[in-house]
Amino acid sequence: MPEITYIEAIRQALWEEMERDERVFLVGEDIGVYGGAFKITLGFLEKFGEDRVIDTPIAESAIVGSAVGAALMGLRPVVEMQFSDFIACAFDQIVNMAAKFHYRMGNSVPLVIRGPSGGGVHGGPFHSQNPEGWFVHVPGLKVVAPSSPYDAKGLLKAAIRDPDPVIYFEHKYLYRRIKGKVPDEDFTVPIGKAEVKREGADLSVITYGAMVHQAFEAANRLSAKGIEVEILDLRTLLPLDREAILGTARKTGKVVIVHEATRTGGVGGEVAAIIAEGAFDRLDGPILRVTAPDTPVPFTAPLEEAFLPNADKIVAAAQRLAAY
Amino acid sequence: MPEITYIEAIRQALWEEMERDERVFLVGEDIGVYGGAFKITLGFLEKFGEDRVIDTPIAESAIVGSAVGAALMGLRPVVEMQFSDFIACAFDQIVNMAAKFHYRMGNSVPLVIRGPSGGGVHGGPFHSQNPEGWFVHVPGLKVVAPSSPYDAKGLLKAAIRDPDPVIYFEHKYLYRRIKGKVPDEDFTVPIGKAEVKREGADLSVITYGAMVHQAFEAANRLSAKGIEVEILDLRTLLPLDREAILGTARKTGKVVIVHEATRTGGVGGEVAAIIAEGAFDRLDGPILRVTAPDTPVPFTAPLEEAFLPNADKIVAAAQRLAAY
Amino acid sequence: MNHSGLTRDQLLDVYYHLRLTRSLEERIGILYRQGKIFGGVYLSTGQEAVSVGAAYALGPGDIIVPSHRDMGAHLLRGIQPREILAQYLGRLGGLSRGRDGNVHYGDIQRGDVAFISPMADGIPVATGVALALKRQGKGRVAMTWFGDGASSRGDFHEGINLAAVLRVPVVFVCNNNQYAYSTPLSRQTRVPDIAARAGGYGIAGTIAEGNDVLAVYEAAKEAVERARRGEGPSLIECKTMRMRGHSEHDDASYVPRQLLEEWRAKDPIQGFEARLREWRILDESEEARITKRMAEELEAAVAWAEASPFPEGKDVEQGVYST
Amino acid sequence: MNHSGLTRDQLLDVYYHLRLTRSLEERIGILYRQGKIFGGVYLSTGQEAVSVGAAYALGPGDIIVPSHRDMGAHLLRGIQPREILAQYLGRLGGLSRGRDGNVHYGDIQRGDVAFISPMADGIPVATGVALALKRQGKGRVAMTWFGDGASSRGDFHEGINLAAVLRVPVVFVCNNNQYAYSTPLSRQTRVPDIAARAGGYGIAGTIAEGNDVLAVYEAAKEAVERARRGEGPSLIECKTMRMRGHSEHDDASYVPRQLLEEWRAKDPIQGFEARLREWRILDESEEARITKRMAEELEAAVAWAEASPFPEGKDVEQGVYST
Ligand SMILES: Cc1ncc(C[n+]2csc(CCOP(=O)(O)OP(=O)(O)O)c2C)c(N)n1
Ligand SMILES: Cc1ncc(C[n+]2csc(CCOP(=O)(O)OP(=O)(O)O)c2C)c(N)n1
Ligand SMILES: [Mg+2]
Ligand SMILES: [Mg+2]
Repeated sequence: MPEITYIEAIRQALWEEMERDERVFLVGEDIGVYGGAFKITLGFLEKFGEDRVIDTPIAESAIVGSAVGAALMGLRPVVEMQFSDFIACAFDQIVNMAAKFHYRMGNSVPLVIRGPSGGGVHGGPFHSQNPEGWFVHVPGLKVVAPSSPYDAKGLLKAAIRDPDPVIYFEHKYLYRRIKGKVPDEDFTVPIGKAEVKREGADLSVITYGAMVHQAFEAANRLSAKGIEVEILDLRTLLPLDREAILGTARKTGKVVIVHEATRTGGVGGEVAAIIAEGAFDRLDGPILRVTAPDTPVPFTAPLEEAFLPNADKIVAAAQRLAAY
Repeated sequence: MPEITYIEAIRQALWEEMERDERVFLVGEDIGVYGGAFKITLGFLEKFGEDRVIDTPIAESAIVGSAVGAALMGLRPVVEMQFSDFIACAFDQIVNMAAKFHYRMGNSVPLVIRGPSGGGVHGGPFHSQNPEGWFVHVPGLKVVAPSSPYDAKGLLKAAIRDPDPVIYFEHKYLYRRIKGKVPDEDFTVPIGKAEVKREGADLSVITYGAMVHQAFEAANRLSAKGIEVEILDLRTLLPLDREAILGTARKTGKVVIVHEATRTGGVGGEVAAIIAEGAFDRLDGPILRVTAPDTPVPFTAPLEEAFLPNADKIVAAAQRLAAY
Repeated sequence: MNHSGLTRDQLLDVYYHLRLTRSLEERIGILYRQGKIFGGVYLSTGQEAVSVGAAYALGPGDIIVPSHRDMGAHLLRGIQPREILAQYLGRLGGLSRGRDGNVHYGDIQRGDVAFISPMADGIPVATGVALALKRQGKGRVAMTWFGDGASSRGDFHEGINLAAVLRVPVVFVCNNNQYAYSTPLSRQTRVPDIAARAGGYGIAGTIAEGNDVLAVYEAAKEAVERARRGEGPSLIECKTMRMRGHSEHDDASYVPRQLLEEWRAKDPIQGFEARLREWRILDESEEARITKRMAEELEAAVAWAEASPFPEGKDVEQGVYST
Repeated sequence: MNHSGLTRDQLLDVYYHLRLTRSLEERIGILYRQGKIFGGVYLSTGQEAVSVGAAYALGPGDIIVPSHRDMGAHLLRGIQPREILAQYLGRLGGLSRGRDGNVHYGDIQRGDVAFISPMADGIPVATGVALALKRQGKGRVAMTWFGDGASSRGDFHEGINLAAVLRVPVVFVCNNNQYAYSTPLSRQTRVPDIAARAGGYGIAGTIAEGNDVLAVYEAAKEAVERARRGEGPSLIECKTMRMRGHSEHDDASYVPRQLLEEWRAKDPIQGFEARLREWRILDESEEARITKRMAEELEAAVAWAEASPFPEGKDVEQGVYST
């Protein structure tokens, strides 16, 4: 199996799905001639033409709204947000138009909205956000956030084939920093299924996205200290994989939830609530969260470093919990 | 102390704050000549004039954006969303412009955004939402949701006097359905402080807004069965009153969280996480949530009834938990 | 005989749909006052020609994205009065099966995209529908309606500009009924004509007498043909007047009575009726026949809708997702 | 001597700010290539006159809401080069004390509202600033800038329409530099002139030669005076060209070289310089003096900024709220 980067996995998923299904088309800012701010769609315009790789004005709300219209007509739009931060500009069309349509009228809206999210690249308050928490609170949407090239490719293909609106958050810090084995043949990663990425008996770290890698580093360090960490990569944030969450919580009895998004109102709260309700009898300690603090994402290196959760912070929390 | 309705309490708070501080002004759709969709500001235009009661075009994003501009210049805008559902149209200005300004630049944005939220009035998917969950995940905002005329008045006054952006969700079901004693003299209810609205030793119901009243009904019924329920009314959802939440959880050891908003990603998850982290050692049972299911708010009576949490559902959860 | 390119039967069909819209809405108003309908009731009384006239310019493969005062367009798409009544009554027979209320309906199968409340949200959606139609290359077009109030929202701007840039086949119809809830046009915008914005997008813009159903039809026909020819979007502004309250709970006391009187004299149905009589297309017996037919149909529709069951509470969680 | 109503000293002041903008930006570009600055670096090279010319029309009590290519306007408000450099370098001496980066700065105390990334978000904010200024009744005005790309966003439409309806004293300045990132104007809108939209809002609209600083100044002056007289907002479109990549990482290979050549010949600084020489306001020694003064100032500013400390990680949670 070839080793490819996370960003290449995303590119391949888009390319292959466009080849497989001519209903699939891309729409967004600077994705055609320029190939996208991160060059993911470079060469797509030449291959698939103007009808299927659509450069738009700066108009996030209309981009999403028009994608809903096209999706209702049977096409399969994949919207690129140049940065996930700008998804705020399309919020109304996403939560009121796209998310509620099927419940109201019974019609599918097969729409994907994808874009780079996350910090660690000195992007500052408007090019670093992790907006997934808002969308997890929107019935009718699905939300995914892959951590590996394999998942990135498999989840994007699954998202494009899914009949419902899927928000796909790719972590820009991972784009070119991680590589992983990805099979040549077609595959998907099912939406709604978490994956145990590392087995361990002592403590569970439940996380997703870029933080999976910090969790691995923490697990290695903790292993040296005799603490075996199980890492559950949620992969899909809506719908959450209750069974997998409860499974690992019941197995280890100790849970640290980790996400890069800010703490209050984040996905971590939901995960904690699921566990505190469904696995209470098997818990051997408090449920801890390691997250960014409740601030905008700061720009300068020392502040951003302090802001971002990392292996150190996970190790510290895990040691506290292990000792409980 | 006179007994007044919840809606009258809101009206009084606005009126008195406008009399007290001429920097305060109102801006929104149909609030002037018409007095607002719910007639809260009827008579304000005549009293305070066109400069301070500003009817706008249908442009939620510009209404909020311009309110931020005015706030930065030292005025104290109070924005009315005709229905809180339409706050989605102003999402970007709220989360990117208003919420982050102080952290970035050190300038206060004394802005209030208020509007009717909540179901129970056959408003359907677009006139019944409880959007608070989204904003609780936005550092830089404050979010309040009063349950009584007293809190409605006191919190609105506090919000208007607060130097930071406050989102004030008033529950339209309560507008004319509840009355309560409200002093004649000036008072505020501090933002960030929950209140124990009923003492009880056996079990805590942590809730806010319209659900406080369902919790009371449930508590009365449970009391007859020998279960004494403590009701903690959060009142402020951001920042949450950690101390009060942990206090009641530690006291009773059993917690049911109740909110009308849909379950996944709602405020209840955050409250559960705070308890599961900070009061784990004092818990005598799982943390339960009674919320709306993860669907848009349905229109027709039988569906909306099934959708809304109520005293029956709270009683059922409380009995299950009490028996744990 | 040929008026605006329409045959006698077509003219009578237009007339029938104007009448049906008004009667059905009146019936809904009665049900509301009887306490059988809850929530908003937004009627198009006195401005029916905007919806009927424009939608009449469409062919069977075209797609509409109506707003909240477009019952006429829905009816022309084949939506049945009984379905609309069941929608208002919250029954399973309604187009949203009780999930959504009143004007929030449509049916994709019949080329009718359901309305949602946030004003102007349908505009970008129509642009996207048109994008899909353009790709099919069959000359199909999209048409969407919105109010003068909606024209102030960002989605109006973004959606029309995007349509213009992509040159997709869509017709934007502004129902300028001079009020948005209590807000008069002068407080919505400094320009008297919403059509004046077309120039700023590089698309065709026209103003039509909104209470003259054939004028609306002609303007729409031209725009539809332009779209079919691949010449992109158009904006049609139809001048009319909202003759009732914003919703049925609203007495609209903020509207000058004289303005209403002026416009009452321009009632689109009476006006068209007079012309049909003049052209000897309609006589008293024909009119009586239509009135009778409609009354019977509506009674049957109400009975059907009232007999339609409510959804069951236990099903509340179904249908959020496709699977 | 009097050109565009400006004195000799004022003309030299305009020239100085054009030069300072370019030099400071060049210095920032160097620091970026030296790896000392991270993230986006959006320069206004070749279009400095839009920001400088328009801002020069303002008085001390006026308020600006600049966009990301408006260093000239910031400098005219009294923002110091060293503060801007420290901002880019993420130091405590920067205007956001390291919290935000690069172009995301301002200072309310000096009448300069900090920019945020989402394009066009500043437009409604400027409307609100103007609303507050109008209430003061002292004839103060607000001015805001935005790009051709930003003009496609809903907030452009909502913000300008709201300003028009409320008739507040604000000047909207469009920097039409023909590209939005890689997107050419023809893909942003079907109209060649953004100013064409003014008519759709019932406000004054003008087109100015964006590379002629006095032309921009004159157009802005007229709009500012109109605003001061209580005659409401204006839209000024300044035709210019983005001469570098969108950000410094971008080689802008999608821009036709010839287009760049054409515009290079219209460089706003060279052009103004030539006129000042012609008018005998600037001679070689004066120019050398300015060059030298600027170089010294900038070196001192860089040294100051590099000496400014970084914020400490432990303070990351401070300052989210006012109290
Ligand atoms: C974004 C948004 N804001 C506010 C409302 C509340 N509202 C419903 S209809 C209406 C007035 C609409 O006026 P117009 O667009 O002129 O349509 P009309 O009712 O006159 O046909 C308002 C303010 C809404 N539906 N959507
Ligand atoms: C709402 C939004 N979408 C996308 C972006 C990403 N982006 C940053 S600048 C830019 C182009 C802006 O073009 P224009 O407004 O013409 O300004 P210019 O850079 O040419 O001065 C884009 C797409 C953004 N900042 N905001
Ligand atoms: Mg109207
Ligand atoms: Mg540009």
